[in-house]
Amino acid sequence: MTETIDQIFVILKHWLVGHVPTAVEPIVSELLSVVPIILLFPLLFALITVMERKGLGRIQNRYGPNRVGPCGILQPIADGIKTLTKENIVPHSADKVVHLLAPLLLVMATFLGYAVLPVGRNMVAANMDAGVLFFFAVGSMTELSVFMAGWSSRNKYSLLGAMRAIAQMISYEVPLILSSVTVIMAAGTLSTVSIVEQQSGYTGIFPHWFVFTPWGFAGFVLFMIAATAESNRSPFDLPEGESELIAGYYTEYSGFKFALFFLAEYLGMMSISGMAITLFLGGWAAPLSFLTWIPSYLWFFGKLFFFIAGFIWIRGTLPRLRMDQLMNFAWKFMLPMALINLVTAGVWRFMPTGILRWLVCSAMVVAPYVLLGRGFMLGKRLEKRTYRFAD
Amino acid sequence: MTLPFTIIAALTIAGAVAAMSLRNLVHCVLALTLAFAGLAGMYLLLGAQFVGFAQILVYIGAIAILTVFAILLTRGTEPDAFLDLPSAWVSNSVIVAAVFGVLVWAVHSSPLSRRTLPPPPQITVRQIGFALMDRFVLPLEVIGLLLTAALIGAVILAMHEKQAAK
Amino acid sequence: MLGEGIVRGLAETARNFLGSFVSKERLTTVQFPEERLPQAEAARDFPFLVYDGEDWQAGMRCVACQICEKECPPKCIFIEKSKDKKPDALGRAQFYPARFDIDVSVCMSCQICVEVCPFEAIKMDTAFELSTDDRFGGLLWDRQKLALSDAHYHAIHPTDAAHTDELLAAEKAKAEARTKAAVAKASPAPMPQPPAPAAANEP
Amino acid sequence: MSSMTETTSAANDERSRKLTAGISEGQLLEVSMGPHHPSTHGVFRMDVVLDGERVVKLKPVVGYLHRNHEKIGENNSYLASMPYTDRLDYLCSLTNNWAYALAVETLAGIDVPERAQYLRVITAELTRLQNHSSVIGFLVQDMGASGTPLMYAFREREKILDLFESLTGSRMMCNYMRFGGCRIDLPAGWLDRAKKVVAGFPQFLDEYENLLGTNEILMARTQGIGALSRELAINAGVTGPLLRASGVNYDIRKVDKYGIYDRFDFKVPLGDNGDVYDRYMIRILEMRESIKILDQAMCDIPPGPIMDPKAKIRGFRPKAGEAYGRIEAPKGELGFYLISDGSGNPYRYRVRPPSFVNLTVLEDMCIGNYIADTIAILGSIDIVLGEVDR
Amino acid sequence: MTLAGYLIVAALLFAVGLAGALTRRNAILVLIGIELMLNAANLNLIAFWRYGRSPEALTGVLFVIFSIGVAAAEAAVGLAMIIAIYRHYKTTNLDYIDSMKG
Repeated sequence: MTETIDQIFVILKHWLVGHVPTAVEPIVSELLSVVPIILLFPLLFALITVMERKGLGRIQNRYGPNRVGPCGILQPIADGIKTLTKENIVPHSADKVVHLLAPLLLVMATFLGYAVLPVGRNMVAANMDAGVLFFFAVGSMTELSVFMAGWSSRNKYSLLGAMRAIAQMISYEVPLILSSVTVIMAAGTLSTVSIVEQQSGYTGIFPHWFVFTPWGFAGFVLFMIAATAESNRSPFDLPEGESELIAGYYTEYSGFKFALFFLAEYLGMMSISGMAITLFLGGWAAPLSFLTWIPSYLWFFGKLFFFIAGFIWIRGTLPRLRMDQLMNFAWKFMLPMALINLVTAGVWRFMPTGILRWLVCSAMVVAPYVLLGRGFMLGKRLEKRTYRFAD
Repeated sequence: MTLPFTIIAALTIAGAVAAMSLRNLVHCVLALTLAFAGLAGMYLLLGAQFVGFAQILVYIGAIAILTVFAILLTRGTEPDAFLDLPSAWVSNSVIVAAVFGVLVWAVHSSPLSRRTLPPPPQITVRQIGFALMDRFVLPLEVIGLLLTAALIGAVILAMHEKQAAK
Repeated sequence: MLGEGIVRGLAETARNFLGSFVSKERLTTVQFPEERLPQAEAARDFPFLVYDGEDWQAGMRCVACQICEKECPPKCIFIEKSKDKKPDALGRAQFYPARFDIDVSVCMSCQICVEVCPFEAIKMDTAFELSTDDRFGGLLWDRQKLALSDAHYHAIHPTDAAHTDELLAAEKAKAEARTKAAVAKASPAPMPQPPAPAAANEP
Repeated sequence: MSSMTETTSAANDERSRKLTAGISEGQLLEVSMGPHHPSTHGVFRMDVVLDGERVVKLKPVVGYLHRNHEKIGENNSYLASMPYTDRLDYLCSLTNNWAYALAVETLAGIDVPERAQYLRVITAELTRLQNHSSVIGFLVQDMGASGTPLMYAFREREKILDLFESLTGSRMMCNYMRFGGCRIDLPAGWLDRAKKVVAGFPQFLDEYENLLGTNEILMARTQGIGALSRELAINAGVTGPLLRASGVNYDIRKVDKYGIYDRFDFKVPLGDNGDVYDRYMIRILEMRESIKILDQAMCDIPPGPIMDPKAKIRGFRPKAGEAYGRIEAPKGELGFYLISDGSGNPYRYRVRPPSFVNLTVLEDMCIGNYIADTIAILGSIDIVLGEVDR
Repeated sequence: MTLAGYLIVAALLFAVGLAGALTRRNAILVLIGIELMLNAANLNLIAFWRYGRSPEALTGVLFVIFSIGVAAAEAAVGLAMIIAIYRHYKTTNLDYIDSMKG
């Protein structure tokens, strides 16, 4: 029974595919994998926007939207109608074609990433042998659409925002990929499905997630920091830094195209969270062995919501970095840490199991963190100051 | 198998031609990415998944972006003039036509070119990895060295001449 | 250690997040159209003209002295003095405003008209939802629209109104005493000039 | 503009020239930030020339909100200018009232009764609390903190505004002070409510410091940014928290001891670096000192009249002469200079707005910094365009 | 699908790249043309690998991987040079950058 509920969508798909003529079977099968993704994640996006606004509201001691529908849950529909009915303004001197293509390409590229995310047991749109590589490859395509958006608007703020976005995305792609390489090293595969399968075992009641190793934890933290930067979320939201660049690369977009950028941002956030879950948090695997009766896809989406909540929490707390600090952080802190972590993963792989392995690897991660962090603070002479008082 | 190939081939060629003939440099690069994407599609058609993704990652994710950066840094967005000497036009066309002719002739005259698609080989990324670490480890190291050298060289070349700060 | 301050900040926002569900201190939002805060007694929005009794025209305290018109900082009061006189609350013959308009869109609610009025005739109202779709006429209030009863004044500013009543009663008593004295002296007519309080120097 | 600002302007032009030397014209990006820009705090424009992200030239352009404040003051009676002062720095109408009342009182030689003095101190220090809290909120908001610190600041500010409303009838345009005292006395229970609000304020400050005080990002964004040297601060006539963050011990509450400030025990916090972080912290520390003053004032406030009986509401005509009244407004030295020719209107009415004078050093602080720093520096100056443009 | 199809596409790409590299005057476009020619060669390599006798040896694939690596290095250095040249000459037009008389 548990098995059936867990596999219900897979069974449903096979049943549906069995009813169509053999000639169109592969196409129908593909469609049945793709359409749910295209329907489900925008729905999730709608849910997340209201969740974010309410969450931020609560963090800021406000209610957040609470007028449309019960508890404001229908707010996204109101927002959607608003953006859809708004006038589509294209600047006179804009490069019209590129201006139009940019948001479409961006959304397309972010959707592509979902193809390799296993959202449940046997639930992946494309089980590719080089899944992780595919994910990062399509992820890198978003940079180009961001550039297209910024450049085609013929607006200085847009261009500055696009340049910032690209510089930031390229810089943080390095630690992002390097920190996921540790997992690839440990798993010995690039396929997302096998990576999750390797983490689905249990010792006692505890799962074999990669995050529960020193290198895995460090890699996870690095990955999440880089992921925040990749998805342009606070505190790395410089490309759209409202107080500096109005709205960055999408300053000149309005109406539905603006909504597409919004959609792409959240889709990107979700897909990269999904990748983090896949790589470090055991994908659809249950966190404790006696909880495996809960369907795998629920675990995946539960973890996804957990991540989104984290993103919202961080956004509600931190101020934004500055461009040069962002770059310094990427190249002088994240990159060395990711490289050290890579070595740590190697050491972990070749040391015998035991407490010594834990100690050595933890020290290998923590010591550079403390040293680099201190150097970072001292180098900038950042400190809490004391003040004198005059009568 | 022919329809996807035709579409992708058409897109690739169209992208390449546009990249070489449009006046606005940024448009050229955008068209170029289309050609690169088409090529990646061809690699996928040919069963070279890893290379296809690497092509997207490196060419679209890095080289195209690098090129637009260079264009913006050199203020090259204003339309670029074609070579306007008629003699050069003629000589260039002749060269290109000759090269193309020779290539097509070679392709057509070879019996190899009429070979049909063999059954797809079972290639995994794992095998590529083993090959890289085993038989091709020396080229890999050389490439690593080359990339490092290129990285440093590019930084030094593009650095401000007066002060090192960005 | 790097990240310490960030973690502390995260803890603080988490505390506020949870606190907003339990503590009214943290979640101070008042959901306006349904919930309304009681207005402070001192609240002031736009001026109105006080009248005594039932009939707004008969009971209007304003004698069209035009001090407020002169003192109004944004000059949003327009007064036209009447040609004839009519008896006021004390029974004395007074001018009355033939026209008394306030352009509420210009008024800045400073209350100076109230302070300078020697007759306690103009006071501040507390009504604030005044939007109108008439751009020009809608916020130009004439004397009929401006006239509100003394009872209304008592309802919105009880303390102030009581104080005003005291002042007026004192004045009335003084006036009556003077009338009596005048009657006793059998002088022809009461003083037409009202006994202006304290410092009613001419402007 | 005075000659002093012109010389610093020339020096800034020289710095701009140095920074742009060797960079071709096409490499520079000229951005007009404002007048409608999310973080210029109103309609303020900065003509910024950027080399990449670095500001190489910056010219502030003011005047979009100019509304003839001084000329209106000269054509209105003395009293009629009082509500207009509310609209100068619309965050701190009570201190504006006080400065103007002080000037007129000096001009006409009016005394202020004891209780009114205490009322003025209490309302002014409450104003300082709400101004500083919202300023640090805006500052961090400008640095991208998506509203949280600002909302906390507003939560506290709201409580103070409620107090203002129940006292003066208006939340922001208080129009409370009169020549020779205050308009109305405290309503029943007001003092207890105020005591409660003030007692809760340190908790908010602690919360704020927990939230951001040791935040690495905030420190990285503010420490060493926009440092204003002691000399330049003095030469440019900068006042207020800006000046004290640069280490100059100059607080008019201490220097002039106007009102009854000599009766209270409080200290003046001083910074050593004069950067954005110092200005941020100085404001927090000043709030703590203000709380001390408030505690003392609300304890000691005596009963009594709130208006000088000699003061006239109608037909106020001070004798011919001139007077300058200045106070330590939350933003710096706010002064009103009045010349009377004996008539009902001032002959000359002049405002010395702290934000405007403090804004003159913007260019000095921004050149050579990043564009994101410009926003932080502008936020740390604490300008209100109603006061800058008048 | 025969091998010839891929080879013809590669030849076309090569010709287009060559034409561009010869005709265009902007240094960046010349670089793009060269990239295109390199890609044509890559396509050839992959096609030959796929239609070859022993695809298990992976020679073609690895060749292309190395070639992509080299192309990345080439693009980085080339563009850096173009930027440096632009900074010196204030142009990227090759007609004006001929002080070496090459």
